[in-house]
Amino acid sequence: MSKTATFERGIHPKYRKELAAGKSITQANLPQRIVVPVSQHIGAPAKPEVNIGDEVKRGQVIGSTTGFVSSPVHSSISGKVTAIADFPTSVGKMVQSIVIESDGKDEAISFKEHPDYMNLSADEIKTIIKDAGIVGMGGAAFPTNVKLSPPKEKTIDTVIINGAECEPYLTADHRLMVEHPREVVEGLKIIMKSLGVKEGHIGIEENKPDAIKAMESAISGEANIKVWPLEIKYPQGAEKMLIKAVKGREVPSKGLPMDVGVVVQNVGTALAVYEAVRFGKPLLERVVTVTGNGIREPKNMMVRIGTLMSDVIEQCGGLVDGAVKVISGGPMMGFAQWTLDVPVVKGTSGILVLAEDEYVSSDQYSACIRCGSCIDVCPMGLNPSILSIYSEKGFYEDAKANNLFDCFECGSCAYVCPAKRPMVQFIRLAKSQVKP
Amino acid sequence: MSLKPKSNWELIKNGMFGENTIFRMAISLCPSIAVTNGMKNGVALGISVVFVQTMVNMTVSLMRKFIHPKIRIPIFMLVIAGYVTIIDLLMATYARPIYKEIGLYIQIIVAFASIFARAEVYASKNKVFSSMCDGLGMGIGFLLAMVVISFFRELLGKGTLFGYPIVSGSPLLIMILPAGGFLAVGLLMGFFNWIDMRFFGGKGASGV
Amino acid sequence: MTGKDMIKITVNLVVIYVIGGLIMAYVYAKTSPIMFIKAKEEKEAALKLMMPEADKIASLGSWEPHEKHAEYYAARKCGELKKVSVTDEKTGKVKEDTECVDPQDIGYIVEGYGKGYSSYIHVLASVDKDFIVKKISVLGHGETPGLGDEIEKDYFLNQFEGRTVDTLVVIKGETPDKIQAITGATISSRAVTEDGVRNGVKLLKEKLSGEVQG
Amino acid sequence: MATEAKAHELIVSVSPHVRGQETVARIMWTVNLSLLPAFIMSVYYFGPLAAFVTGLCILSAVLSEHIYQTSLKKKSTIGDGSAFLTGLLLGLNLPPSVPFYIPIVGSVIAIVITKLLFGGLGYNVFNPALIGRAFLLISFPKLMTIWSEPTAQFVAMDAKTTATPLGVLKEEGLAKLIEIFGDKTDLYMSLLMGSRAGSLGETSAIALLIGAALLLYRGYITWHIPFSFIATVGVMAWAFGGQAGLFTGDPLIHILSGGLILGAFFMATDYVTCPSIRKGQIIFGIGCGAITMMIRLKGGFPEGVMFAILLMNCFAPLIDRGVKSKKFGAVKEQKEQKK
Repeated sequence: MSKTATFERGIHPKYRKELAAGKSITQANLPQRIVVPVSQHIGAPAKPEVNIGDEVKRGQVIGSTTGFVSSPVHSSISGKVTAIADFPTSVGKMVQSIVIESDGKDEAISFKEHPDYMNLSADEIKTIIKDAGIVGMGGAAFPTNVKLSPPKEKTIDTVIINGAECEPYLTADHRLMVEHPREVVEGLKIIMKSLGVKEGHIGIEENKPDAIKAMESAISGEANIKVWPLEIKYPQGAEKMLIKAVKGREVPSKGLPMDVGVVVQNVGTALAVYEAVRFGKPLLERVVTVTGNGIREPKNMMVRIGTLMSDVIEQCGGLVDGAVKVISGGPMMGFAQWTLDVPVVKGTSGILVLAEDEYVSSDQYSACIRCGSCIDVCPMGLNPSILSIYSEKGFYEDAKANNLFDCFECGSCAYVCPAKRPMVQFIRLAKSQVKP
Repeated sequence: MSLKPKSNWELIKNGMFGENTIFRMAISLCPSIAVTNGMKNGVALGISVVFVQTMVNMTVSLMRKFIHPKIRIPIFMLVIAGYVTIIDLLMATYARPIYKEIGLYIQIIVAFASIFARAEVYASKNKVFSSMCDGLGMGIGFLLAMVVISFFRELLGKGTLFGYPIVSGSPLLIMILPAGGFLAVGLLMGFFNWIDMRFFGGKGASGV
Repeated sequence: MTGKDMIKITVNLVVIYVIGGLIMAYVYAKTSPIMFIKAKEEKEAALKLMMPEADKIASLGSWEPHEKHAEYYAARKCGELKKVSVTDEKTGKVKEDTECVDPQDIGYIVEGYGKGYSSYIHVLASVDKDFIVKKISVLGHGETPGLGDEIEKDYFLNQFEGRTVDTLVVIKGETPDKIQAITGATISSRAVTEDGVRNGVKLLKEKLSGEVQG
Repeated sequence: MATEAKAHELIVSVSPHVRGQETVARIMWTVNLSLLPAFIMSVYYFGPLAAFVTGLCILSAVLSEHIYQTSLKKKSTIGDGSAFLTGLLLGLNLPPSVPFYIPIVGSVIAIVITKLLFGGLGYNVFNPALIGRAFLLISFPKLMTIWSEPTAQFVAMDAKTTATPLGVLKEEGLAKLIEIFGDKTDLYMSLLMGSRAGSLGETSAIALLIGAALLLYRGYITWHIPFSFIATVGVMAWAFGGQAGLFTGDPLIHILSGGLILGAFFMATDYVTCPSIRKGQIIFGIGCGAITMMIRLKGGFPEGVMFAILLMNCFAPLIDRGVKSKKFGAVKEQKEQKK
């Protein structure tokens, strides 16, 4: 085992992973009804391929791609399309969604298996991945096949699997690595093959020793794959931070990981890639951590895409009385929900329910006292204090001149701010007011 | 400044309150801090400024058709310097005790932004009599400001007014030092702005 | 710029500058003699105050403390003051004046500068023939109001009478035979005492002790 | 469904949804607590009068903030402890025997003019307590330079007056200073323990260091400002402070006497008025140290910590503007531009 790798700065929030870390992944019940938004990813929305009243089967394409940066959607149950209309999603927007009522039979279309998947060509792999509707499952939901097709002038030499899972509370990736280490490694190998890359890395934060152990035994015999224990620090799992920790390379400002020859994929994505290429299975379900003190039984569940959050929460015993906040994703970058009737989508890594004791109100905030805490923790080396002040006073151009657009809104500054200033909100406001 | 022509009385009022050199326009602040540690000095300099400002405005207005616009700046300069030199010489001859205290600042009147600004902004575009009223108003406004500032500074800093003891006890020495000048000007400026906003709707011209 | 403009500008400048120059010259011509006389009278009055019993005060020479021009003077008492009538050469008027017969040096006055807290302090000091200080006065300074400017107060100045070069020393706290510093203004006190007056008296001693003894 | 019934009560806000435990009030009250040892030592050496002066400062600081804010119909912020801290620091910066109106005037100037008129905590340009003290020192120079002799009994009501070590050093030199305290070791011990004339809270270096250790441990202050400040004073005292020429000075005397320890740990580090970037803080500390020593060695006052910090306060925003923290990805960017 090598020395703990990490990046500069960052914060140490309370991780609270113990709530769900020990819970094995359980299969969620077959939902009565699913709501599948046509846009679950970054890029152009998919086009609905079905009409109201159509019978669909599990795995059937119900929305097709409309551009290069786009991804198809599939039905995760068998049943009848009952509506195609705008529905709320977990990011707060209304998105065109296809509603399917289950017929209870859960019939699947036939999937095309590839037992000799390592012999497939790079292009074949990419096509399979694209058709399977696989997107980045860490939260950003960028179509995976696009990430695997870098422009010709960029030479990619490294693939990193992101098992850091630095968001507090979440344990979905953790459980995946413990329970399916072999599949994750195979997924990594497929990704490496599709990119023609020899070097693979898996970064895991040190607070998951069982995952590190499982992954290390899974890579035994793979000479060019390495597992990196990472320091327990937020935001260790951000792409740029992970690359810095593992490879020591800094992604330039306004650049992408591919600019330094690296592709980063989430653990869940690697697994989905393996299942798609080996068994021909499209992305129909994902692991969702349902956790927090506001939930009766925290669980890690395999949930079908499109299942309503209320349905999932019901299966975890429902909310406790003091539950105040439901978040899709992690506590640092996730979205607070105003309704629970939103579907689990490809990028939903967790459903976090905070109870009163975990909730810190930020309604009341005071002036910046320039303590510099935020500067000490900003992983991008920015000055969040001055950015928030500029934004508060309306000097958006000044904020831009202070590298506003390098901020990826990890929330570290807002976490440490003693004046409880809504730093991220200020920064988002400024970003919306000026062009990059 | 409004574009409507103002009556002569309005011009004077404007200079005294609405566009008061120190409290509203915040120009010529150096003398207001340097000279206002006693009322005697403040008033003497204020009166000199009233004289110079009025005369300069009149002279510039008289010559406004004659001066070529390209060289108006050096001409204004000369007019101002001329009057200041005259007043400087007169004071040095006939008012020596005061001249000893503020002689230095009398010569600095040459560089007063307020005088130059009025010559450029107003006198070079208007008739002689209204220019005179404007100059008079501006000068009196400056004088009033000097009186107010030096009143507080001398009273708080020395416990005297015009040198006569008013209050006993240990005074706030800082008020007659330059730092106290900044303090007094700042606080008074804030106070007058507050009055303006509170009673006159925050418009430039208060017009008491 | 057209040729017409050039001419206009030239005429403008010449006319205005000439008129301005003339006015200023006129005022200067009128005021400068009065100013000169007044300045001289002021200086004489100040010197006279230093040694009221003297009849004539004559400049003996100059020195340069802190690179400033300063003079020193002899204060003389006349054996006899003879009244004479002097005819002014220019105007032809006859004026009453006095003539000093058999003048005797009764003391000296020296002008000096001391480097104070925030300015050079301009002082005058008068000494008798044995170089014992009789009186000092502060002509000008820019010391801190309320602290350093107490050097002008009598309680400080009165301490100087009877001091010699050796006792012109500033002490913090009570002292019987030296100069007590002003509370909170030691630097200004030192500047007056040691830099201004003592150096002046030293200078007088250097320059004049030979003459007096001889 | 039970979950639906709950849904309308959910709080919606932006990420992050969890926050650290630090609050402004918590920081301020901890700093107040860290000054407790110095306060106790001041009462020990200068008697109940010390407690009276400090208490009056705190009371008038808190009251003036409360009255100002309530009379302008604003929310009173006295609970955040910053007014209390300003009063406490001002009190610890005053000589032991001052008339009762001095603490009141100083506190009002510090709170109302220096802090509230500029917009309250976070907007003030200068350290309020130091402006309060500077105002008093310039306004009442005589009253503010009467130093009592420490008695070490908790009781002294009217002590003898004496000069501060720095005053002696400036006026009469090192030899005299050592003579007053016995020998050099006694001198150091007195300076360390606080048995010397000076402002109430500045005398006992050891008590201040205990408080500073608490702040450093909690991470409320970092080493950057105090270290660079004190080190600069030490180096300059060693280089220029000796009578026998360069590099013969005694740095320890300059470090332990005057208000250096109090200023370096508790006042130069004031968040609002110092640079927030660490590199800038080092520049700030060096600047403070250099100005302090210039005033001590060449200036009119025997002590320069207060003016040094105030002067550097002016430069803090400028330093923050000029110094940038190391930006992620910036190095590569520059290289690419060169290509």
